Amino acid sequence: MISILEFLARLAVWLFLAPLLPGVINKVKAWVAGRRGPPVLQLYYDLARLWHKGVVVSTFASPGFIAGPAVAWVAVLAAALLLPLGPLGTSLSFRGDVILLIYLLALARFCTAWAALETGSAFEGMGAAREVSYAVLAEAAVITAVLTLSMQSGSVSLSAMLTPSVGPGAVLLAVGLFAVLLAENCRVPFDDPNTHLELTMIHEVMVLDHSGPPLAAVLHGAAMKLLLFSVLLVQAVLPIGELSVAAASGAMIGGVLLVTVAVGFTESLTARVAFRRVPLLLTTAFLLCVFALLIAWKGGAA
Amino acid sequence: MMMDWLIAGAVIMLVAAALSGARFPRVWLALTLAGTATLLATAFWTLGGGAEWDWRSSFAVGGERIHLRLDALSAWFLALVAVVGGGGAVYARGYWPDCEHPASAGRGRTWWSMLVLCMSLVLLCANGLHFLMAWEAFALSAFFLITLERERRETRAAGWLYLAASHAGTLGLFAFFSLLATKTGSWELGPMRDHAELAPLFWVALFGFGVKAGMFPLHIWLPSAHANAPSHVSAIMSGVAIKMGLYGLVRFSGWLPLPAGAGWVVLALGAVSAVLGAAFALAQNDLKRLLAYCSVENMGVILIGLGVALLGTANGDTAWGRLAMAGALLHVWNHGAFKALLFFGAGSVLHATGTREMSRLGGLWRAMPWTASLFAFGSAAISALPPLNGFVSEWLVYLGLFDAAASHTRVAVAIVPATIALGVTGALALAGFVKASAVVFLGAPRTQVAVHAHECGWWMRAPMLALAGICACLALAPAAVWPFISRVLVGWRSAWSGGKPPASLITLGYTHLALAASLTVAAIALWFRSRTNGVRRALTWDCGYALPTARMQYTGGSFAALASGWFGWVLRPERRLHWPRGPFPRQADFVERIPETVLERVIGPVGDAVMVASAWVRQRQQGSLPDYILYLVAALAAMGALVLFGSI
Amino acid sequence: MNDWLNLLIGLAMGLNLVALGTSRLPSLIRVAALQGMVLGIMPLVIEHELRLLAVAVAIATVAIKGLVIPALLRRAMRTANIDRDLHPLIGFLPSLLLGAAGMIGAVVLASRLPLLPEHHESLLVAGSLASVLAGLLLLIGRSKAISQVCGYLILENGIYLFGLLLIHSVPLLVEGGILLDLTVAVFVTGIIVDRIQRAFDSLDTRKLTVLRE
Amino acid sequence: MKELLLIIVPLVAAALAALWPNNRTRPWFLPVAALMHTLLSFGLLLYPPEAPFHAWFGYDPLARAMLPAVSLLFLGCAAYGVPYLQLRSERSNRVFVPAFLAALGLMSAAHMARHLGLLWIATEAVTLSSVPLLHFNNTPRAFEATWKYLLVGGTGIALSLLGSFCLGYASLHGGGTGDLTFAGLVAQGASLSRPWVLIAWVLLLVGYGTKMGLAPMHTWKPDAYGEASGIVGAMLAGGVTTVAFTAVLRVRAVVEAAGAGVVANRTLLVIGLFSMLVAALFLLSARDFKRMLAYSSVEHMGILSFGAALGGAGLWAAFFHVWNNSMTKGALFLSAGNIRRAAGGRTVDEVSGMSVITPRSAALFVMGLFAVTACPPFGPFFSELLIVKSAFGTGHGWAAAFFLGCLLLAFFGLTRVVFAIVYGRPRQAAREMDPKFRETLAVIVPPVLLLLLSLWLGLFTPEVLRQSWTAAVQQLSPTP
Repeated sequence: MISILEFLARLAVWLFLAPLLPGVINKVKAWVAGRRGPPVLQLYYDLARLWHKGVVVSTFASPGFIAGPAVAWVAVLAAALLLPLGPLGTSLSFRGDVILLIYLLALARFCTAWAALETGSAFEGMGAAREVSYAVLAEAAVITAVLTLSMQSGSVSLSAMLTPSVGPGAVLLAVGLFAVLLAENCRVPFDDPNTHLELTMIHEVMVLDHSGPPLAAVLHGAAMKLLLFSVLLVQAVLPIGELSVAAASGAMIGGVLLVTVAVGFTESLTARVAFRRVPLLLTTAFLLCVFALLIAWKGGAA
Repeated sequence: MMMDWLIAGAVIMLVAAALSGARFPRVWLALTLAGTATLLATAFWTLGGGAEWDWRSSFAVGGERIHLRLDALSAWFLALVAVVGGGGAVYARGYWPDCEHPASAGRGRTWWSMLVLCMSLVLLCANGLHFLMAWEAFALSAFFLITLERERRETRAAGWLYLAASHAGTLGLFAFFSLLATKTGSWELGPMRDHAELAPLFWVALFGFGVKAGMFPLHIWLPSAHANAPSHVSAIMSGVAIKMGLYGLVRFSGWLPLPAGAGWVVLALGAVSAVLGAAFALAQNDLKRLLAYCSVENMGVILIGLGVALLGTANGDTAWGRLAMAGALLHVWNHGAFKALLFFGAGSVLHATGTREMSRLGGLWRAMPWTASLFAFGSAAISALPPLNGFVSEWLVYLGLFDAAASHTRVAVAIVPATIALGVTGALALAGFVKASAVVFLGAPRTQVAVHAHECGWWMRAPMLALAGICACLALAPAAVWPFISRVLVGWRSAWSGGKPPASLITLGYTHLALAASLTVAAIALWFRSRTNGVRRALTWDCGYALPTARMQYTGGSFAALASGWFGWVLRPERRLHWPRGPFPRQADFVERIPETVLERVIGPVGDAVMVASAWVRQRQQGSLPDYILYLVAALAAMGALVLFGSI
Repeated sequence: MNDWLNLLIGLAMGLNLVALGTSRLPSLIRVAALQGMVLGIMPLVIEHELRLLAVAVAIATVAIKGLVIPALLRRAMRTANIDRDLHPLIGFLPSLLLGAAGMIGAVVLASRLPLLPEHHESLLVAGSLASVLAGLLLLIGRSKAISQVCGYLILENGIYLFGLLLIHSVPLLVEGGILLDLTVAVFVTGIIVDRIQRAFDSLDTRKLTVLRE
Repeated sequence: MKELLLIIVPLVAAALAALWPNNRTRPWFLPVAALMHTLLSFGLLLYPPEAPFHAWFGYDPLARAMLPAVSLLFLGCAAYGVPYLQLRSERSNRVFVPAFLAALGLMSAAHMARHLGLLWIATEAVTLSSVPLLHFNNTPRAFEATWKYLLVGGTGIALSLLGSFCLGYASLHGGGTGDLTFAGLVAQGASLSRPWVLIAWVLLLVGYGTKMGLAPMHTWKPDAYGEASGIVGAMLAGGVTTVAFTAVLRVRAVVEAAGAGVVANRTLLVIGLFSMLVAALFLLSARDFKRMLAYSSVEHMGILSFGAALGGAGLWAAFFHVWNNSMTKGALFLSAGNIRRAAGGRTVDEVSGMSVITPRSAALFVMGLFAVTACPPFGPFFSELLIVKSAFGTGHGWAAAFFLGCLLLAFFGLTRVVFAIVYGRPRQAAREMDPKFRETLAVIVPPVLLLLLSLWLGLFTPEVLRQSWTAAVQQLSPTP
């Protein structure tokens, strides 16, 4: 009973807090640009509106066009639920759940790309191609980061392995994971969520033809993914394991906000790089994780 | 006793099937199915804890008494042979019927039963001589199956390449088995871990079996053979036949003492095969070639598991080695199932449209919904996406890798790169299969053939459904097969007493169940929500472009261009591009060809060198009698010199 | 009697050189025939008591090598109306020098080989080796089928010479061998001649190269 | 003296055939005589007669291990010969049939000859008797082939005569009394004068090697096999070569007894591997499928001498391989003959798609191909595997690797040519060629039987054969 309630609470946290982050980011960007900008809760309004809108489906599209976003959304949610929330821990934890998390995100990617290709639009094909291709490099970085964590902790389950080491390793890991976060969530400098030049977009261009509830699922899923990565990043580098519950939760929330603000600042201070330089950035992130790994390895050996 | 009868029955039925194949399709089908079913029964009897079956003939064949044995390891592969063998037989009835292939259908049936029989015998033989016989017979029947459509030049070329490569491997096995026989003094096979001097033989076996297993530098025969063979043949070749090479490796790495570097080398080969196989697969434009290269990739995954296991045994039978081995074994089944499924799917596409060229297809889901959904299912499974079976086996391998890395021993030097390679492979495979299924089945039909496609019949659909069902079972109840796996593990390394399935595996099973359920629910829910809100069909918006044509869609080539560009150093794509010129450009075209790098850049030159030598020798024999007498004198002199310096 | 023998052998060796040196087919044929006859009478020189078979063999040799084969070859030569081997594969001077070198080598080798006492001062081994070499040289160096036949004949003469070493101990082997060898010679010649009769072909071996790789 | 019948029967048959007036019925002499010969040789195989120590002819273990194979092959060829010669009724076979039969008798003589000189005489006689066979077609090509066969082979034969003389002289010099039976020579053993023995060995190896067709003395082979008809080719490849191999083995025994066995083995090993390499290189770019068979035969001669060089188990495997080689080569040559008849052409440029025109012969040809390239379950697989095994066993690891490499190259070449001829689209021209030819049972059954024999030999080698080979090995190298 308790467990069920706790599970529902956890679900609620993920479902309802996630859309906050894009709002915060946009606020920060607006503030830097000296505008008032949209309200923080803007995404909530959009989602609500979309949920009641009708759907326009391409004549080429198969039922997969609707199923794709749904599956992707569930996949991200499931991945999120695997992630422990600092002191609250996690409701489901087993050896190797971290691999399941990574591959759930892959499932989400598969479905988004699939849905994008349903329409036969050249633009969306382009977006899908970029998404899956850059994921190859991002995947390497993520695996390395996870390998680092598991080497530090000697464990393969998220609840145990998020015990960061203080020192240069943590810093390297933090920077690397932050880069991965930007890439995976299609933020500047990898992608520009609110450009209007389709040729230069990755994620946004994939969902061009979505509308109504499916689009809502896509947007909400993206928000959850962002939250997921920031939570992961925070727990990977902040040693909040040994703090008291209250302090820990505080640190968590603070950390997540910090990450969000950082994203906002990056977006407003840097420009999107040319596509041919994206691999370079991702490789850099990968190398950062590799160095972190080496440090962790030495640490473990010593 | 019962086992004797069962296996004898299976063999007799398959032989009878081979004999009846030419004339009586129905009888053949019945016999083949009965035979494979019997084999399956024996396999599961053994896997389910039945005593190891061991039988010696009273008579001798080729100077040796026949010695058959069925232990858990053989049974594990035998089950795969039986399943795909039976399924393919059913599929062939719809895919390669007499009415469409009067010349070759009967031949195809005969050799099919022969192939299944010989592969089973390879798994059963416990005598080097008979193992070799069964091995070569299996290779030959595979050759005749590949060249069923021998009128086509490229089919003949592919068949010859396969035969040549496989014979090279077989000669390697000649050396392997005769060395074994000379060192142990008999052709009998069995555990011989105590003969330390046998360790170097592992390298010979690695070559001999590696050719068949299609691991990376030795995979040259695989793509063209799989692409040009009839699809049910490609299915059994890729799903089962290459596993025979793997069986040899597993079998003899279990029986022989191992050289120091074995684990490292196998791990490295596995990593290379996995990454490059996936990269090549992504770059292909021919649907079946793509699937073929993906087999290289999956063999790589399995070899990674095997390599980790070998490292584990070298470091005192560690638990992580065991996990990785379990993953590898499970992946053997998984890959067998979904690769066969995918080739069947590709076959029905080929059957419906007559082309394997992906850039000529597209939008097939409307014409062939069954095939489309089954192919999509297979693609998701082979991309190791949860909650499907491909993920379970890769997950086990990952666990092994992570634990090994966490063990902080020096093996981590090899483990860490392998882990990263496996991750990259996963992402590449995903890209490849998004490309394959989307370009073929989604969007708008690119050519007329794609427009006029038709769904395949039940003969072809049923086996696909069965295989998909097997995948689903393996995905949702992985813990159920653990007892089998643990028996195989004990057979491979007696130190590894099987024991219970790891708790996390059971949890993963439940998670998969929950996940599958919620995925379905969510999809349906969203569908209904959209229905209630009202669904309007409209042209793809496509940024407001008014007249989209099918030719404007993203092609497979352009889809893969970005990622395969990073592997240009090994893919070496050959591009021919005519830019559109002038104010009213006439024609502009772009042709891209992905060469078989190893074959064309490595084997080719060597072959040319040999042919130069051959031409030189031919030049020496131009029919002039005096020259011939001169050679006689030269031989006299040479032999004289040899004797002179020999006798001193 | 050994010096008689050696005289004849020396003559045969000289004939080898002549054969190697000459470009005219008639003289080549004549040389081969002469050598054959010289060798044919040798057994009679060696033998202490004249056995019937030995005499028969000697007569056969002389008859066939000295008369039959040369006659056949001459007829063939006339029908094909060639009388020179103008374009030898190995020039006449080189082959002459090679032959001489071979002869010296043969003598040296013969002197180093272990021989039975009664053969010590006989030239048999040296002569046979020299003739074998000369024959091979002709076979390799000449372009006309007829001259190659002559080369083959000289090769046989060399072997025959060696056989004389054994004629006391194993007469049957030697004589049988010699006779059969003669038949080969006859065969070779016969085929050539038959061919030439029918095709009026000069049988330049450079033309006999249809069968090739 | 029953064994002398093996020589007499065919020769008498030859004489009768020469006198026989009727051109159409004369070919029947072949199967009849062959059948008698086969029965006789197998009877003697089962109930071996005593071979007296100094007998000049004797059905000794070596003959017993080899001769039945030859007579089986001859039986096959003879059975095929009847329809073949009736097909070629435009040419008189008054010479062909007697010569063919005489060849059989002389081959038996050569196999059974236990005397140095007699062996040489028999071998030479075989050569001569096969000349008319080669010349049967009486075309300029046939003439050229015959001429080369005669002159190259003749030179080789002359050299081996010289070698025999040298061996004889070696025995004289060692105080021999002129007893040139092999038994006597072996008994003389170490007292033979070593230099002369070595010279004799070189001359005899090259001489008889020329008849075997070891490279580089193989040059007559492709011409002869290419021009001869199928049965003659089969006979040359499976019979005459065997005779020469027997001769080499007999001489080798003497050399070994004289204490130069190691040297002899080294030369055999080198020339065997060299032959395999050369043959493989030729096969790689072969275009004419009858010449291809010749090179394959060169390769197998190389295999034989490689096996013989290994001694012991290798020699045993070589005997095994002699049988397999005879059977498979027979099947290949006869089916190739059918294809040649039906297709009219002989190179891959002229012939293709024979699986459509002559399905049975084509299937046979392919099966024969796999048999001859050591694919199980045919006999050669077992013998070659045993040779490899004994090579590894005697520490010739690298030689074995080289051996396998040559096998691989040869496999490439053979498969390339055969598939090009059998598969693919049939040339239109080939359809009209030689309407006289039909794939009757008479031309299919003999090769099928030979192939089945090779299969049976491999799978269920009869005990009597095994122990006959063991006995032959014992005879040749009594010191184990």
